[in-house]
Amino acid sequence: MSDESSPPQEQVTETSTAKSAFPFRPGKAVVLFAVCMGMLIGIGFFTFGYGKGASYLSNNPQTCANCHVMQSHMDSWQQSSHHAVAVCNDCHLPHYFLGKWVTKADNGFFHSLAFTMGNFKDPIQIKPRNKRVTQNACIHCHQDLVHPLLPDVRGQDMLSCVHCHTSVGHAER
Amino acid sequence: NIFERQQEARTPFVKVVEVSEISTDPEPWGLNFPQQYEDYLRTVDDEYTDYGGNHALPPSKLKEHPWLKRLYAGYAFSIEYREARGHAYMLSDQEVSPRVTQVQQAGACLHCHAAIVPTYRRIGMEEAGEEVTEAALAESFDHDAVMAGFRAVSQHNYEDVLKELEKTPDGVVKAEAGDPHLGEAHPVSCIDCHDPETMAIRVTRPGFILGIDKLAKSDDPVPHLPSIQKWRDDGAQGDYDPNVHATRQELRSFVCGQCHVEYYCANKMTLTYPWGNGLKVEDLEKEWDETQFPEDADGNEGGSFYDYVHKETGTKVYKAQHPEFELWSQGIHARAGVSCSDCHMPYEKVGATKVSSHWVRSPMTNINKACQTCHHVAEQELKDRVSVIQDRTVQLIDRAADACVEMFDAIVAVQEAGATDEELEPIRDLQRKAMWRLDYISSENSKGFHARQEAARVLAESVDYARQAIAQCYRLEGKTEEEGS
Amino acid sequence: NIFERQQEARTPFVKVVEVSEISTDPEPWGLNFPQQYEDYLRTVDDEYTDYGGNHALPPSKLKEHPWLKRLYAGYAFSIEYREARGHAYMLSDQEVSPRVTQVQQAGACLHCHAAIVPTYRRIGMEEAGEEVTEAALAESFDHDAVMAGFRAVSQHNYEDVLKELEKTPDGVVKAEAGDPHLGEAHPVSCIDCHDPETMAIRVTRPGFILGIDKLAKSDDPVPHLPSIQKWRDDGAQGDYDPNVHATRQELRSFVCGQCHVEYYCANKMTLTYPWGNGLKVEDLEKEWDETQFPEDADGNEGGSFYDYVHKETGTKVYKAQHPEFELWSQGIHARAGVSCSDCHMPYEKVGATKVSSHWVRSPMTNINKACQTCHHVAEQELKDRVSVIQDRTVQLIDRAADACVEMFDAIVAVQEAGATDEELEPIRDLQRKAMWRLDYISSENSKGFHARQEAARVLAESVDYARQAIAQCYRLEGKTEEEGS
Ligand code: HEC
Ligand code: HEC
Ligand code: HEC
Ligand code: HEC
Ligand code: HEC
Ligand code: HEC
Ligand code: HEC
Ligand code: HEC
Ligand code: HEC
Ligand code: HEC
Ligand code: HEC
Ligand code: HEC
Ligand code: HEC
Ligand code: HEC
Ligand SMILES: [Ca+2]
Ligand SMILES: [Ca+2]
Repeated sequence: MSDESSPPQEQVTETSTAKSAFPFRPGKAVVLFAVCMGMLIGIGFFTFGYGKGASYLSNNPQTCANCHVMQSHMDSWQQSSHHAVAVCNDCHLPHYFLGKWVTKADNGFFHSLAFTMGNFKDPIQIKPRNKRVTQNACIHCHQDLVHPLLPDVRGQDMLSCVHCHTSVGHAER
Repeated sequence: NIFERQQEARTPFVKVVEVSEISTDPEPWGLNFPQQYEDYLRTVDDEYTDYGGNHALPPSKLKEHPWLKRLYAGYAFSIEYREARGHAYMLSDQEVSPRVTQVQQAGACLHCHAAIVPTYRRIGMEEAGEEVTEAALAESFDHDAVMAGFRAVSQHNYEDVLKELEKTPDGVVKAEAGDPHLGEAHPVSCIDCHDPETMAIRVTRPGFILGIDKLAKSDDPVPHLPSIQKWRDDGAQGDYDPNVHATRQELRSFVCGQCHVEYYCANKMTLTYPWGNGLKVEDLEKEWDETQFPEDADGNEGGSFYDYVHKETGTKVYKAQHPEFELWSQGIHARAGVSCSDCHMPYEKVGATKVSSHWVRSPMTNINKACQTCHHVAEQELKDRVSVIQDRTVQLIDRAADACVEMFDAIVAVQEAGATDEELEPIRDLQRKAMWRLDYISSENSKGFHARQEAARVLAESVDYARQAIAQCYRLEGKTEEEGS
Repeated sequence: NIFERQQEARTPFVKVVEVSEISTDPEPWGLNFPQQYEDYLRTVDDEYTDYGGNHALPPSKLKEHPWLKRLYAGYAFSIEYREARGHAYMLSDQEVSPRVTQVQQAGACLHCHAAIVPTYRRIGMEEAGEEVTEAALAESFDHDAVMAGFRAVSQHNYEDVLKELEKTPDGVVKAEAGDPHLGEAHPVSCIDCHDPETMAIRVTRPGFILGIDKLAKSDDPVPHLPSIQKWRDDGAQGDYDPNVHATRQELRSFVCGQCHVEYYCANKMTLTYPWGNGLKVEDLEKEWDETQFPEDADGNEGGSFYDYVHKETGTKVYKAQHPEFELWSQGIHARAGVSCSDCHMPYEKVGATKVSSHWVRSPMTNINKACQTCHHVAEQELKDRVSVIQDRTVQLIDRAADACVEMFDAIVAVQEAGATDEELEPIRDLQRKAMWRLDYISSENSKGFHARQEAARVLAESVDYARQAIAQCYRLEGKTEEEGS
């Protein structure tokens, strides 16, 4: 388990500050506003918008499954080869500071929104941006091993790890 | 691009020795990459699987399938036609093949059987009047010179071009004053698939570069080749250049598509990959149908394209060769983005790193790495699944072969009974279609695995055309007899 | 295993009302399981997809494919033959079909179009001399009585058996003294697939129970049905009983295999599923080839099995009906353990629970749930993949149909020219094989999707046989003309 990448506890406090700084009022305009701001500094919105949003700040996988739509991913993670070595956040959050918090805000907001509105695909379909996050997570841990797979030259693309390792994070995927 | 960050992570490999654009001998590359080199050398010792793999002397397809002798009657393939074996053999197998020793073949044969690109470059440079030194030859790929050299020698005699190979430095042989022998001829080698500077994979074969550009310029939907669609969407500017436009995953198939394809290769025109209308069996057929041989030196019309005159029946027909790339293109694996290399060069863990197995071979001898990373089912079950697919295909090949052989008999009979050329014309058209389709799948080397339903469809069509030809013969026979009586 | 996990999630249900072995009316079940009932009711309103789905009035296959009229000439299917639609319609569509109103049909037709099992049980009990009260009828499944009732009425007239349905209580209609109408006739209903006590899925159809037992006793390898292999390995004791031996995942296909299968259903013998030699097209054909109709009441020999005399040619031929279960069995999905229900009744989340969609329909109208659980690719891409498969199949169906139609013409011509029955016999054999194979794939409702390569293989064989028949006719014509001249 990658302890160094787990969010330190004080971040939660930071969240409440953000919350009071951007009071959330329901209404179309605010939703729109939130969509924009959420990308950058929206850490506060989801905590407010959805009671259990704080689960994003924890590294405990169980808290992701607070949303029942996450249950099957939780189950399949538990059966995966990685359940002993990686939790949700190890794969679904960037492994560098800024990206991590942007992603938390972004996903946190959209999960809450989607969950509330119910207008998401079931089974859930991961979006390209989040695919890049998981890809980077693989590389973060397996850098040495997969060295020859990395781009040979600047700008070259590379294969997606889950093209072959489909069930690493989620069994039977 | 998000991957840019990782790119920094890739430490440049340590070159023990320098390799360059003339390094056709793999040995020095092997010093830099011992694992890949070791694997590569193992292409001499594959096992034999049910329908593929290697032998000390690969089995003769003509012996195993006697109908092939009748299919190829009048063509070099009826003299000898064997199973493929490992890459290490490609040059020597060609040199000793009675198809080459007993029949005059074209230099283009070497396009796919030797590390020939520096030779093309040298000849191209010479034609352009440039001075060719080893250093100049090693400097860069020089696309234009390679293409010029390719065009220049494709129609020359095989033996002459083979000698040209030895006049090109290979990076190892030390030239001696007065000895025209500057290098050895090598089978496919590192330089054919890798940029010697960066080790990035690339394609080098003129035939492929021209063919894939034709394909890009056609309107064939190619969902399995997204970079072509992107190039089209971006306005189809200039030429489609796989080394510029293709994704890395596409290149992992393109390197194989350089050779594992249907072609024309003889002395009436330059080596050609018939992809101008698309990659399906009927698209290729259409291109051959539309092709006219160029005028000969004396200005005589070349006439309609054909590969050989079928000896038993006198019909001009097409020969299909190993269309692995084309058939793969019709299958679900291609569609799902699975490349040739994924199965035939799977990653293997060696020490603390992962490398691509350069022991290119049948995945059925390496199921664990080749299939089980994606398919989490038992090895025996995967074998069985492949058998089901291949057995069905073989059953249909036999069915189509029966029909073709009966067709030959029927045509011979009406010819003996005195049918006119005019009467025979529609029958010959059916015959050509039937033979082309049977040959297409039987000379493809996966026995249908690369695209199971497509393989069955093509064979269904073959049977249909062959039996139509038979029926027309019988009808003609009836008429002829009637008239005769 | 993915299915086990889903199983764990299941919580015991609360019964609002009691249902029992007579509850053919789904309404009370609906009180206990409103979601499933609601879905079930939606089988009245499916959309129409490229090759399937529903219409207000489903399109006539005869109009869309005029050659079908010639294929079925002389048989009820040439009067009317429509696309299938939702389960809610099965009984009414049958009742109004000109195939039923214009032709005398057998009671066995209701085996698959109505919730008929309690009626079988009642008749079986009556035959055994037991007193039949509503309570006795509701008590248990009573396998023996069901089988006896099934055998008793299968060859009776359709209308008579339809009336019998109304003499069986359905759990809702309140019997009034003197009124023989004790219940309504219902299309397939909860009780057909569920144990009313436990809600476990089960099979109830005698035709299937006998058929799958024959299959288990054959030596057909059935890698997709592991419980049959296990039963064989355990010594093949007694009968193979799907309700005892089958895995839950197998039952998720068996419930559909109760009806979506090839059958014989007319008044010369009991409803039969021809699985004694295996599940492939030629295994089924072999069983029909080997079948002799039983003696009639007067002790006259029944003669060789056939479905109808093809009117144009006078040949006795077989009719293939919707072999979805059999074709699925040859495909990769079956092999990978994917059941009918996985695609046609996928799980959907309703609130915090997961239920099986009882809106049984084309998965192409529900790709997200039906396919994307397993295939993580875009919806449009999945559609395209299915289209590629189905278009190839349709192309081959058309090819085989052309051949069959030409075959009819050729046979008619030689008959007119005076060919003898002896001369015609081998031609008729080819004709029967060709028609059987074409019908097999064209009447299967997935247009090849359930087993793409197998579908193509079967059609290739159809073309082969049809064209062989044509050639033989022409040859005969030649001869006849020769003799005549
Ligand atoms: C070892 C890495 C790893 C771990 C740990 C992990 N995942 Fe994932 N997850 C992935 C990958 C890889 C994908 C798919 C990415 C793709 O398709 O490109 C994915 C996809 C998803 C998706 C999108 C659904 C889909 O199938 O596309 C959800 C939701 C999800 N994960 C939730 C979770 C939750 C909740 C946990 C913890 C219980 C978790 N993941 C743990 C790697 C992981
Ligand atoms: C508020 C309820 C809720 C919680 C808590 C939650 N999720 Fe989600 N998640 C959703 C919903 C709803 C979606 C579907 C969004 C969509 O498809 O637009 C989703 C989608 C995802 C995806 C695919 C996202 C994409 O759009 O690419 C991933 C990955 C994921 N969740 C991971 C997680 C992880 C990791 C956690 C815990 C740290 C978590 N989720 C907690 C509701 C939740
Ligand atoms: C938090 C660190 C971490 C992340 C993130 C991670 N892995 Fe791993 N992975 C490990 C560890 C630790 C092992 C155990 C390896 C060992 O025994 O050396 C492992 C093992 C593996 C294995 C071998 C076992 C198996 O499952 O077959 C594969 C393949 C693999 N990882 C691929 C991936 C891929 C693909 C991803 C991204 C989707 C990923 N890993 C993300 C830490 C990680
Ligand atoms: C084209 C297929 C393919 C792709 C893409 C791929 N791998 Fe692999 N990977 C394999 C195969 C095959 C093996 C098994 C090698 C063996 O058993 O020797 C493997 C093995 C591994 C292992 C386990 C080695 C061990 O300890 O046994 C890890 C970890 C791994 N891959 C990580 C990754 C990561 C991270 C990526 C993305 C950067 C990736 N792979 C991309 C095919 C692939
Ligand atoms: C999904 C896996 C897969 C992909 C992708 C694939 N192949 Fe194959 N290939 C196979 C299998 C399986 C066989 C059958 C091997 C046998 O019968 O021993 C085979 C057979 C072959 C053979 C004959 C091998 C022999 O031993 O004679 C050649 C040559 C070949 N493939 C080339 C290619 C080329 C070129 C491509 C890409 C254009 C490709 N393959 C893509 C799996 C694959
Ligand atoms: C477009 C590339 C290409 C060209 C041009 C080409 N070959 Fe090949 N050749 C291959 C490939 C790929 C194989 C392996 C697959 C197979 O055997 O079907 C092969 C196999 C062979 C073999 C071994 C198997 C056999 O067929 O007996 C011989 C011998 C051979 N080629 C001779 C020739 C000759 C002679 C010519 C020129 C007329 C020629 N080749 C032109 C690609 C090519
Ligand atoms: C320069 C031409 C060329 C290239 C590039 C090439 N091949 Fe080949 N390949 C051949 C020839 C020629 C043979 C037949 C050699 C013989 O039989 O002597 C062959 C044989 C094979 C065989 C049969 C091996 C055996 O053991 O039976 C396989 C499999 C194969 N190639 C796959 C591939 C794959 C996969 C790639 C790309 C990674 C590839 N080839 C690239 C020309 C080529
Ligand atoms: C027929 C084509 C072909 C030939 C010949 C070939 N390679 Fe490769 N090589 C590949 C492919 C395909 C890859 C995978 C590239 C990728 O995924 O980006 C590869 C990858 C590599 C890599 C990167 C690490 C790895 O293993 O994935 C090295 C290093 C390498 N090859 C060295 C060599 C050497 C040395 C030779 C000559 C002995 C050689 N190659 C011959 C096709 C070839
Ligand atoms: C990089 C991943 C990958 C590799 C490697 C791979 N496959 Fe597949 N295979 C797939 C995908 C993806 C599909 C398409 C079905 C799907 O979407 O799940 C598929 C489909 C199949 C099918 C069913 C389709 C058909 O037309 O028959 C078979 C059988 C199969 N693979 C066998 C093999 C065998 C054998 C090998 C090794 C020689 C292999 N595969 C290697 C990913 C892979
Ligand atoms: C892997 C998914 C899958 C499985 C498993 C599957 N089917 Fe299908 N089925 C399909 C698809 C896709 C179609 C084509 C639907 C269309 O064209 O609209 C289809 C078509 C059908 C149709 C015609 C539907 C219509 O709208 O006319 C029937 C009936 C059917 N299937 C029954 C079955 C039965 C019975 C089984 C099991 C024995 C089965 N299917 C297994 C995917 C599946
Ligand atoms: C073994 C089960 C079974 C038996 C017995 C059966 N059917 Fe069906 N029937 C089905 C199934 C499944 C469908 C839907 C699939 C299709 O339309 O191909 C269907 C569809 C129909 C349809 C609607 C589509 C069409 O074909 O026009 C009619 C009408 C019909 N049957 C009448 C009959 C008649 C009359 C009989 C008796 C001769 C009969 N059925 C016997 C299973 C059966
Ligand atoms: C008791 C017999 C019976 C059973 C059991 C049965 N079906 Fe059907 N099915 C039919 C008949 C009859 C029709 C045609 C109804 C009509 O056209 O009026 C039909 C129609 C269909 C259709 C076409 C629906 C449409 O909207 O076009 C599909 C799909 C289908 N069934 C799938 C299944 C699946 C999957 C199962 C098992 C879960 C199943 N069936 C169980 C008899 C049955
Ligand atoms: C054609 C067959 C069929 C019919 C008719 C049918 N079911 Fe089901 N039902 C199934 C299958 C298959 C499952 C999934 C069972 C499993 O996975 O164990 C199921 C599951 C269920 C479940 C368990 C929860 C779930 O949704 O998976 C309930 C409750 C249920 N059905 C109720 C009903 C009711 C009420 C009716 C009548 C309105 C009905 N069923 C009619 C086939 C059928
Ligand atoms: C329960 C899992 C599951 C479901 C649901 C499912 N599939 Fe598949 N599919 C598979 C598996 C497993 C394979 C075999 C390849 C493999 O082993 O990866 C496969 C193979 C395929 C293939 C390639 C094989 C072939 O013969 O064409 C296609 C196309 C495909 N599926 C489409 C679909 C479509 C469309 C649906 C929905 C109607 C669907 N699948 C539903 C698991 C599933
Ligand atoms: Ca050719
Ligand atoms: Ca029948």
